[in-house]
Formats: sequence, C-alpha cells, structure tokens
Amino acid sequence: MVTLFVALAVGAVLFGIGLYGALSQTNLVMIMMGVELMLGAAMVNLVAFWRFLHPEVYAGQMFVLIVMTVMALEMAVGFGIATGRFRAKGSVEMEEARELKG
Amino acid sequence: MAQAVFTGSFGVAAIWFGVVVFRTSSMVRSALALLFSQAAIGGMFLAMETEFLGVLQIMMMATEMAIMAIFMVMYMMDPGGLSEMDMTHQKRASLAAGVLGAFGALAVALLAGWGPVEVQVPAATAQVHDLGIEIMERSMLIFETTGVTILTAMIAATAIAIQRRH
Amino acid sequence: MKGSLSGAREGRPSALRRLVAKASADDLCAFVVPGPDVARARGIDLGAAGLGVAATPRHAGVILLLGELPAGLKKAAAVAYAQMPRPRAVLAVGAGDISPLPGPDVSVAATQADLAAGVDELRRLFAAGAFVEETTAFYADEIETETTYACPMHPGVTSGGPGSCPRCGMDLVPRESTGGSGHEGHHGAHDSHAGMGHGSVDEDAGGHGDHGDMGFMSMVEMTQGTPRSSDGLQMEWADAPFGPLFPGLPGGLAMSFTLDGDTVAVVKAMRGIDGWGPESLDDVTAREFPERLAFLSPLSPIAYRVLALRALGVAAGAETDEETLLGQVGALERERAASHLGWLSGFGRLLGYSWLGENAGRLQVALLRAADAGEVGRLEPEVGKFVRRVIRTPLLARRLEGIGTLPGDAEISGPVARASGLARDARAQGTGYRHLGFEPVVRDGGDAFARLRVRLAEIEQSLGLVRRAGVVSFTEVKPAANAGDVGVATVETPRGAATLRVTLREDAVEVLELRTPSSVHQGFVGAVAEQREVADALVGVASLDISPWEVTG
Amino acid sequence: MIFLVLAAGAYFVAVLERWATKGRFSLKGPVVSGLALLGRESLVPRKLDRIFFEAAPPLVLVSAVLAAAVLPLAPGLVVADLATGALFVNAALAYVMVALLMAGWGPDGAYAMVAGFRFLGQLVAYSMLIVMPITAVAMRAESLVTTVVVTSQATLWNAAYQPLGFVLYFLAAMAVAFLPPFDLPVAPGELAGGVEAEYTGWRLAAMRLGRATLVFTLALSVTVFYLGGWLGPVLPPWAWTVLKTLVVTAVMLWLGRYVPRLREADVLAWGWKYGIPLALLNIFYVGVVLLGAA
Repeated sequence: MVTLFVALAVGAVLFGIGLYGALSQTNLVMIMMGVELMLGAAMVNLVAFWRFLHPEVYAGQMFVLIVMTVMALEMAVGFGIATGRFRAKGSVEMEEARELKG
Repeated sequence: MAQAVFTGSFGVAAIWFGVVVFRTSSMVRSALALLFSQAAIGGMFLAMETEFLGVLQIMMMATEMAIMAIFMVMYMMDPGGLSEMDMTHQKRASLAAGVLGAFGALAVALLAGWGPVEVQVPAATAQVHDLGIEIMERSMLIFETTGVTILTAMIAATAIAIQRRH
Repeated sequence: MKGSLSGAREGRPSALRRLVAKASADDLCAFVVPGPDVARARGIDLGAAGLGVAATPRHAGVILLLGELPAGLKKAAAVAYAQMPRPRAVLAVGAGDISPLPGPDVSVAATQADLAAGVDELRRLFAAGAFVEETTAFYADEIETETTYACPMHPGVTSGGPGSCPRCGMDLVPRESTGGSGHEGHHGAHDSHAGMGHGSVDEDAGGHGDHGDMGFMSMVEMTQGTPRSSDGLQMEWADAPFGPLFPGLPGGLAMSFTLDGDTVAVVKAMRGIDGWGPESLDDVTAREFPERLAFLSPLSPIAYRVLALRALGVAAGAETDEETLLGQVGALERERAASHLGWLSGFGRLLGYSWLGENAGRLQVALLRAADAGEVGRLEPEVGKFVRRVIRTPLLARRLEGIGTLPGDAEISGPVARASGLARDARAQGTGYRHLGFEPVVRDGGDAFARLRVRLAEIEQSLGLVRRAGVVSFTEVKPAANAGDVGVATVETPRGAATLRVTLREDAVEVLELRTPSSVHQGFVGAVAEQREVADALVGVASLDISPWEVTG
Repeated sequence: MIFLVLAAGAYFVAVLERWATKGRFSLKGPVVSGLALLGRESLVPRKLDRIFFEAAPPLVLVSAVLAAAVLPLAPGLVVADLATGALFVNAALAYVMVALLMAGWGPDGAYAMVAGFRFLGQLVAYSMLIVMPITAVAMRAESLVTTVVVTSQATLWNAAYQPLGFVLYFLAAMAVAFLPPFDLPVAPGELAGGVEAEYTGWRLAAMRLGRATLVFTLALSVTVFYLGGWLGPVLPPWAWTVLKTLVVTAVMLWLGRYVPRLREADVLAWGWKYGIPLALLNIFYVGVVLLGAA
C-alpha cells in the first residue's frame, strides 16, 4: 500500500521537474530533455498502477512499452527538427523560432 | 515494506538526477544526469517486480541518452559550460507551473481512493511469458502500429534533417 | 653511478614501495625521442634490450634520447618529459647535450650491446632509487604556460586579461597554451579546445551576477562568423597538434590538424626539425662533408653519403672506378630494402596490425646487421615469404584503397610516383644498374595500397640486386680538392631522387642547392589529409613516407 | 566463489592479451606491469571534468561484473538468476559505452574526445548485433533465463544450431570489448592511446583491469549462449565453462594480431548494412527451424 503512494509521489515530483525544465529552458534540446523526464514520470505511474491495482491485465505493461517507444520517437523527430533548424538558422534557440517556414 | 524503501531510494535518486539535469551548466553533464535518472526509474521498475520493463528501460536509456549527449555537444553554444551562461527565460513563471503540476499530481495520488491493492504478482518468468502472449495475441494490432509509427518517424526525421539540394 | 633516479617519487622507501620499485624495474617502458623508426634505422632493437615502446609519454617510465637532437626536438622532449609520471628516468643513447632535460641517469653509446648494459643499469637504479625522500621539481622554460583568455564560442577573440567577448558578450575563459613552439603531440590538446569549449566546469559561477541585464544573446549572430563545415552545419573547430613525437608518424614530423568533429578540415605542416637542413652545412671541409651530410639524415645515411661523394667526384672531375661503383650500388640497395621495411613497421603500428609491425622491424634490424652480401642472401627467402604474407592479409586492401591520392600534376618522385604509374627512377640512368638488369617497379592506383605494393616489390628487387652486386660496402675514396668548378649529382634515395649541387672553394665545400624528395612531398600533406577522417588522413600522410630530417626549408 | 573464478579469468585474459600483443608468454607479466602501474604517480590533466574522469574506469569494471553476474558457470553457480538474464547482459554492456564516453569527454584532450565519440557510434551499431542473436538463442530455449539457455543446448550446441548467429555474436562481442580489429577507442597508432591517453598510475591499472574483465565476461557470454556453457562429458561443469571461455578469449585475441584495424566508416557501414539484416535473417531461420522441428 505504502509503495503505491511512494511511487506516485516520485512520479508527481518528476513530472514537476520535467514541466519546469521544459518551460524554463531556451534551447530545443533542453526542452526535449524536460519532455523526456515527464514521460519517465508517466511510466513510473503506469507501472505503479499495473503492479498494485490490476496485475492480471497486461495492458498496463503494454502501455509502458508504448510510452517507451514514444520517448524514442520524440527524441528522433526532435533532433531531426533541431538539425534542420541548425543548418538553416545556425541556432536552435527557441527565441528566434518565430516562423515555421524553412 | 522493503519494497517501499527500495522504490523510494531509487525514486530519490531519480529526482536528484532530474534536478541536476537543469541545474548544471555543462551540457554533457546534464545529458548524463538524465541518463542516470532514467536508469534510476528503471531501478524503480525492478523494485516493483516488473523485471522485464526495468531491464528494458535501463538498456534503452543508456544508448538513447548517449546519443542525446552527442546532440547536446553539437548544438549547444558552449558545451563545456565554461562561462556559466544562464540559458533560461521566464524562470519564475515556469517554476510556478512546475510546482503547481507537482502538487496537482500529488493531490490526486494521495486523495483518490485507489481501491483494493493486490499484493502478489506473478513470478518474473510468468510475467515475461504472459507479456509475450499479450503482445502476440490481444494487442497485436497496437504493437504493429507502433512498429509502423517508428518507421514513419525515422523517415520524417531524416527528411527534415537532410540538406536540401538547392 | 648515482644512487637515485633524477625523476624519483616522494615517499619513505617502505617494503611495499620496494616491491613496487622492483616491479617497475622489470616492466620498463620507454618513450623514444625522436622515434622508434630512427632507432631501428640505426640497427638498435629495443625489444631485444628488454625495453617496451610506449605510445604516449603518460604510459612510459623512461625517456630514451637517441643520437644528436636538433633544437626543436629537444624542446618537444622536455615537454614530453614533463608529462611522464614519476618515477621516471632519462636514458641518453649516443646523445650529446640535452639542454632542457636534467642530466641523463644512464648515458651509453648507440650500439646494441651498450644499450643492453644501459638498460640493466637502469633496472638497478629503478629498483634502488625509485622512491626518495625529497625530489626536485623539473622546470624548463618550455613547459611554463602563459594564460590567455579566449571566448569559448569565438576562438579568434583572445585578450590578456579576463573580460567579456565583444561579439557575444560571454565571459572570457582562461586558457593555457604551453610556451615554446615544439609542444609535443597530444600534450598540446589543452590549448586546443578553442571551439569544442569543454573544459573544467567551475562551480563557483564567477561573473554570474552581471548576466541578468545582458538580455538575451541571440545565438544566430554568434554563429555567423564560425566556418561552415561541408555538411552545412557550423561546428566549432578544434585544432589538435599531431606534434613532433606522435607515435603513428615518423619521428620529427610536426603537423597540426584542425578537426571538424573527426574529419580533418585544415592541415598545417610545421617544421618539426629546424636548424638541421643544409644551412648547418657551411664551412665544412671536403674531407668530412660526406660524413656530415650522412649524419644529418639518420633514416637513409648511406644514400646521402653516396650523393655527397658523387657530387664531390664530379666537382673534382675524378672518375669512380667500377669496383667502388658496384659497392655503392650494393650498399644503396640494402639501405633501400631496410628503409622500406622500417616504413612498413611504422605503417603496421599505425594500422594497428601488430604482426606486420613486429616482423617488419625484426627483419629490418637483421638486414642492417648483416655483415656481407652472403648474409643478406640468406635473409632473402624469409623476406620473400614475409612479403607474400603481407600481400595476402585480409581486409588490408579494403583499409588502404582510395586513401592518399594525389592530384595528377603533382611533381612527385620515388615510390610515391612509381605507385601512380610514372616510371620516374634516378637509377634507370645510373651506369652501375644497367648491367645488373634493373628496370623500375611501376604500379598504378596512386593510393596508399599501390604505394605499399610498390615498396614491397622494391624490397624483393633490392635484395636481388644486392645478391647480384655481391658486395655491400664500399671504400670511400676522398676526391682531390681543387677550387672553382661545380659538381652536380643525383641519387635515388629510398624516398625519391635527391640532387645536390656543390662547389669547391679551397678545401671548403659550399652547397649551392640540395633538393630532397621529402621537402616536395611535405607540400602534399594538405592535399592528402583534408576532408578525410582522422585515421585515413594519418594513413595518407604516412603512405607518403616523409622523412622530416630531409625537409630543407 | 564466483568472484574468485571471475578474478582468475580476468587475470588469464590479461596474460593472454600480453602474449598476443608482446609475443611473450609470461604468467607473472600482468602482475609486474600492474604493480608498476600502481607505483607510478597518477597525474591528472589540468583542465578536466573531474566527475567523468574519475567515474569512467570503475564504470567499465562495474558493467563487466554486472554482465558476468547473470552468466552461469555451473548448474547452480550463478550470482543472480534473473528471469530476463539474457537481456540483462546487453543492458550491462551498454554502460561500457557510457563509461568510454565519460572517459573520452573527461580529460578534455582532442584525442580522447575523438576516440570516445567514435566508440559511441561503433557500440550503437554493435549492441544491436548482440541483442538480435540473443533473441534467436532465447527463441530456441523458449526462455530468457540463462541456465535454461544452457540446458536447451544439451542435444546440439547453438554454434552448430545457428552458425550465422554465432559468427555475428562473436564479431559483435569483439567490437563491444574494443579488441584489435575494432580497437578504435584505444587506437595506439592513430590516436596515441585514445581514451587511455590521459590516464596514468592506478587509474590506468583500473581501466586495464576493467577491460580484461570485460573481455572475460564477453567470452563467457559466447560460451554460455553458443558453446553449451557447462555441458561436457568428463570434466566437472565449471571446468568446462572456464576452459571454453579461455579458448574463446585466445581466438579473439589471436584474430586481432593478423588483421589491420578497420576504418571507422567501414565498421559502422558493415555493422548497419550487413550485420543487422543478417541478424534478422538468423532470427527468421531459427524460427523456421523451430517450427519445422516442432
């Protein structure tokens, strides 16, 4: 019983840190790291729910696998965009990202 | 009870590394701090007896975050963190948002009635076996679509990154 | 002999320390200045004397100074010595004064027997005096570092004191660069993080306070000036010196690569050995001119002695008789085979192909120690088997193809030219060779693999010529000295055709012109190495077989 | 008991490695050079990233020992018989890359950094080549537990059952332990010692010990997955495992002497273009054979 709350608490704090990071950083790469942390927090909660509430249904674990793939995807596409922008604009700072073209 | 202690300790490690990710000025350090925080999350999975997910998480994160370290070095202004630049803006607003989010989630976690808690969980080998069956039978469709999504993401990322021949 | 090492380590000699000292005595590892290739060229086998060869000064316990060193290399040796961890020692093998370094612990002549005795003496010293109560720090003006402040983003912006960079307003970061030009290979990396900018992470955020009002630094302007690399991404460039004592390259060759990631963007070839070319040859009497010229180039001494003799002979109008001509041919060919084997050994170590490195070195030393043509003849079948074995190595062609190709019009000579289809060989006109049945070995391809094939074929051909010539040494007949006229001679050294024009002025020889193949090939280092991955660039440069000793100005 | 065997194994690997590189077979060689290294003063470059510089050598050792913890030396003799043992081997080995990246970045040397990032590219390609053959092996054993993998090879060793997987795994193991044909991170000729350039004294000894244990662990994993672990007629089980592992180590080190170092472009190209399709083919082949047999 206690572990459930410990896990959920850790998930919540990690989510908080990820949110702070994503919003406060000016660099695309750092924002992506914030998002990764938030996804990690989500996974912690998912595993906690599966373990303590419905261990017989494996959909929970399945969902965690999906979140893991999303993490990988988010990183891949994020760096694709970062490379594209870096080549065109010479920087990946979010301040100058006014227009979407190019 | 021991399980709570283990999960808690891995959790504290994950949180501490998470904080280091955004506090340090050297980019490679923050990338590897994220690596260790994700590995700590993997450790939490192991502590909660979902062994396959824990091992998978630890394995994946090592490669992923190392690649992130490369991109950090490539794109950041001064990766060594020599001149203590402050790379943040609207600090106060984001801090408030973060704290608000954390407390919201905590409130839900503590207050909601989660109902009866299972104590036993199938043995690790049984879990791996059942997860395999689950992937192959019930959620076969989900697994296939994930595969295809990964493919499209790869193609999209390369298409964006390629230098257009003009 | 002194009881303790010059580079001993502090600490009361306790039982454990004595055991450790004994162990470090048995496992002696030397860092050879100017390079293991020069040691082999002088017929010294370090392995037989019980000395391992270390790739970096950090992994070595002994610094071995071989022969007379030019000023540039002495500075580099001082920097290398400063990097070696204690307990360390200095072993001078036939070296004169080694100014910046402390007195040698053991000084021996440059022969194998003396070297072995010197190594045993060193072992005794290590076992006895590796740990001493108080030690003197080693100081040389070469290794003091002056601190310049540079902006991590813009390597060009430097200033004497701390401040902020005019272009991007970032704090300038202290950056040491070692004094003296010849800073050794990878030691120089510390002042090289111009671009990559990763350095010590100083927690005490110094100038953090005044950042608040600086507003936002737009990164776009900041990356305006930085050079664009080939794939369009502005990457910070770091320049890393592959300095005079780099293990993969011939000793003394100093280069500085500007690395864009791990591809080489810009190559600057520096003169690792200054004050050693023809300018140090004035007012030398005709008697010791050949000796002096041979001394200047340890990698192919006989070729330059024959060059000097022939030039003086032409100047004096004397005809060299048949017998000495044949002797010269025999000696030249033996040295060519030995020089190619030496090149192969260095090349094998660069490629990480340890079997090739060891065997080529062993064969080279055996060849140089052979007393007469008969002994050389006995070595021939073994060398033949070795050459065939090298050609059949799997993946070797794959590793070397397409590396180090030179532009078509380059006026190159020697094996490098013969590997790209040009039959340029000074020996073809030579009188002595024709009746020995000689025709130049030519391959096409013009890349590192073709050069390897040419040199391997030439090793076998040279040994055949020595067998046919039947004699390996020649007596030096000193030409009568009379003033006035000019002598010109050309000899095919192992690296290409070298020409010498000299005049005699009442018993003093004045060198009008000395053209050496390596000084021409050094110009192509840029063409071979640019826009290539670091490893391929090094292989390309090594395939040119540049002897830094011959580079004249 | 297991750590004793592990330490002895690492020592024998050091002896074999010394014999392969220096050509002299001396049993006490590694002890002497180890002591000599310990005796030497350990210098630290002036500008460095202290945490990475210190953490790299122990991390290599830790990841090697963790990977070995899952591999059984004899029927009962395994430190942690995890349900996902085979996968855990690869999870531990991935941290070798992290360790070398830290060792490359820490000392702020141009050579070390180039070497560190080169190894990253190399290992990303070759850790895939380790996971896929393991999947094929697990398919045959119908379980990830390493002891079950060994017992499943009682009838026919995996090396004979799936030769393609065996060859791929063997090469990938050499690449992960950066042994000579793949030794890009510590290229003595090219990068003056690469990642090891800035280490001296006891840190270098720790790095070399970590590497020796890593080579031993990988050889042990080749034995467990492909050469039927402790199965063998007359000798006691653990003797068979150690014997096979030493033979595999000797072959790995011997191979390195006679082949030049591959070009980094080739290492990556062959890893991705030829290695991974072949590994997928191997999985397909094993599937067909299994269904065929069933």
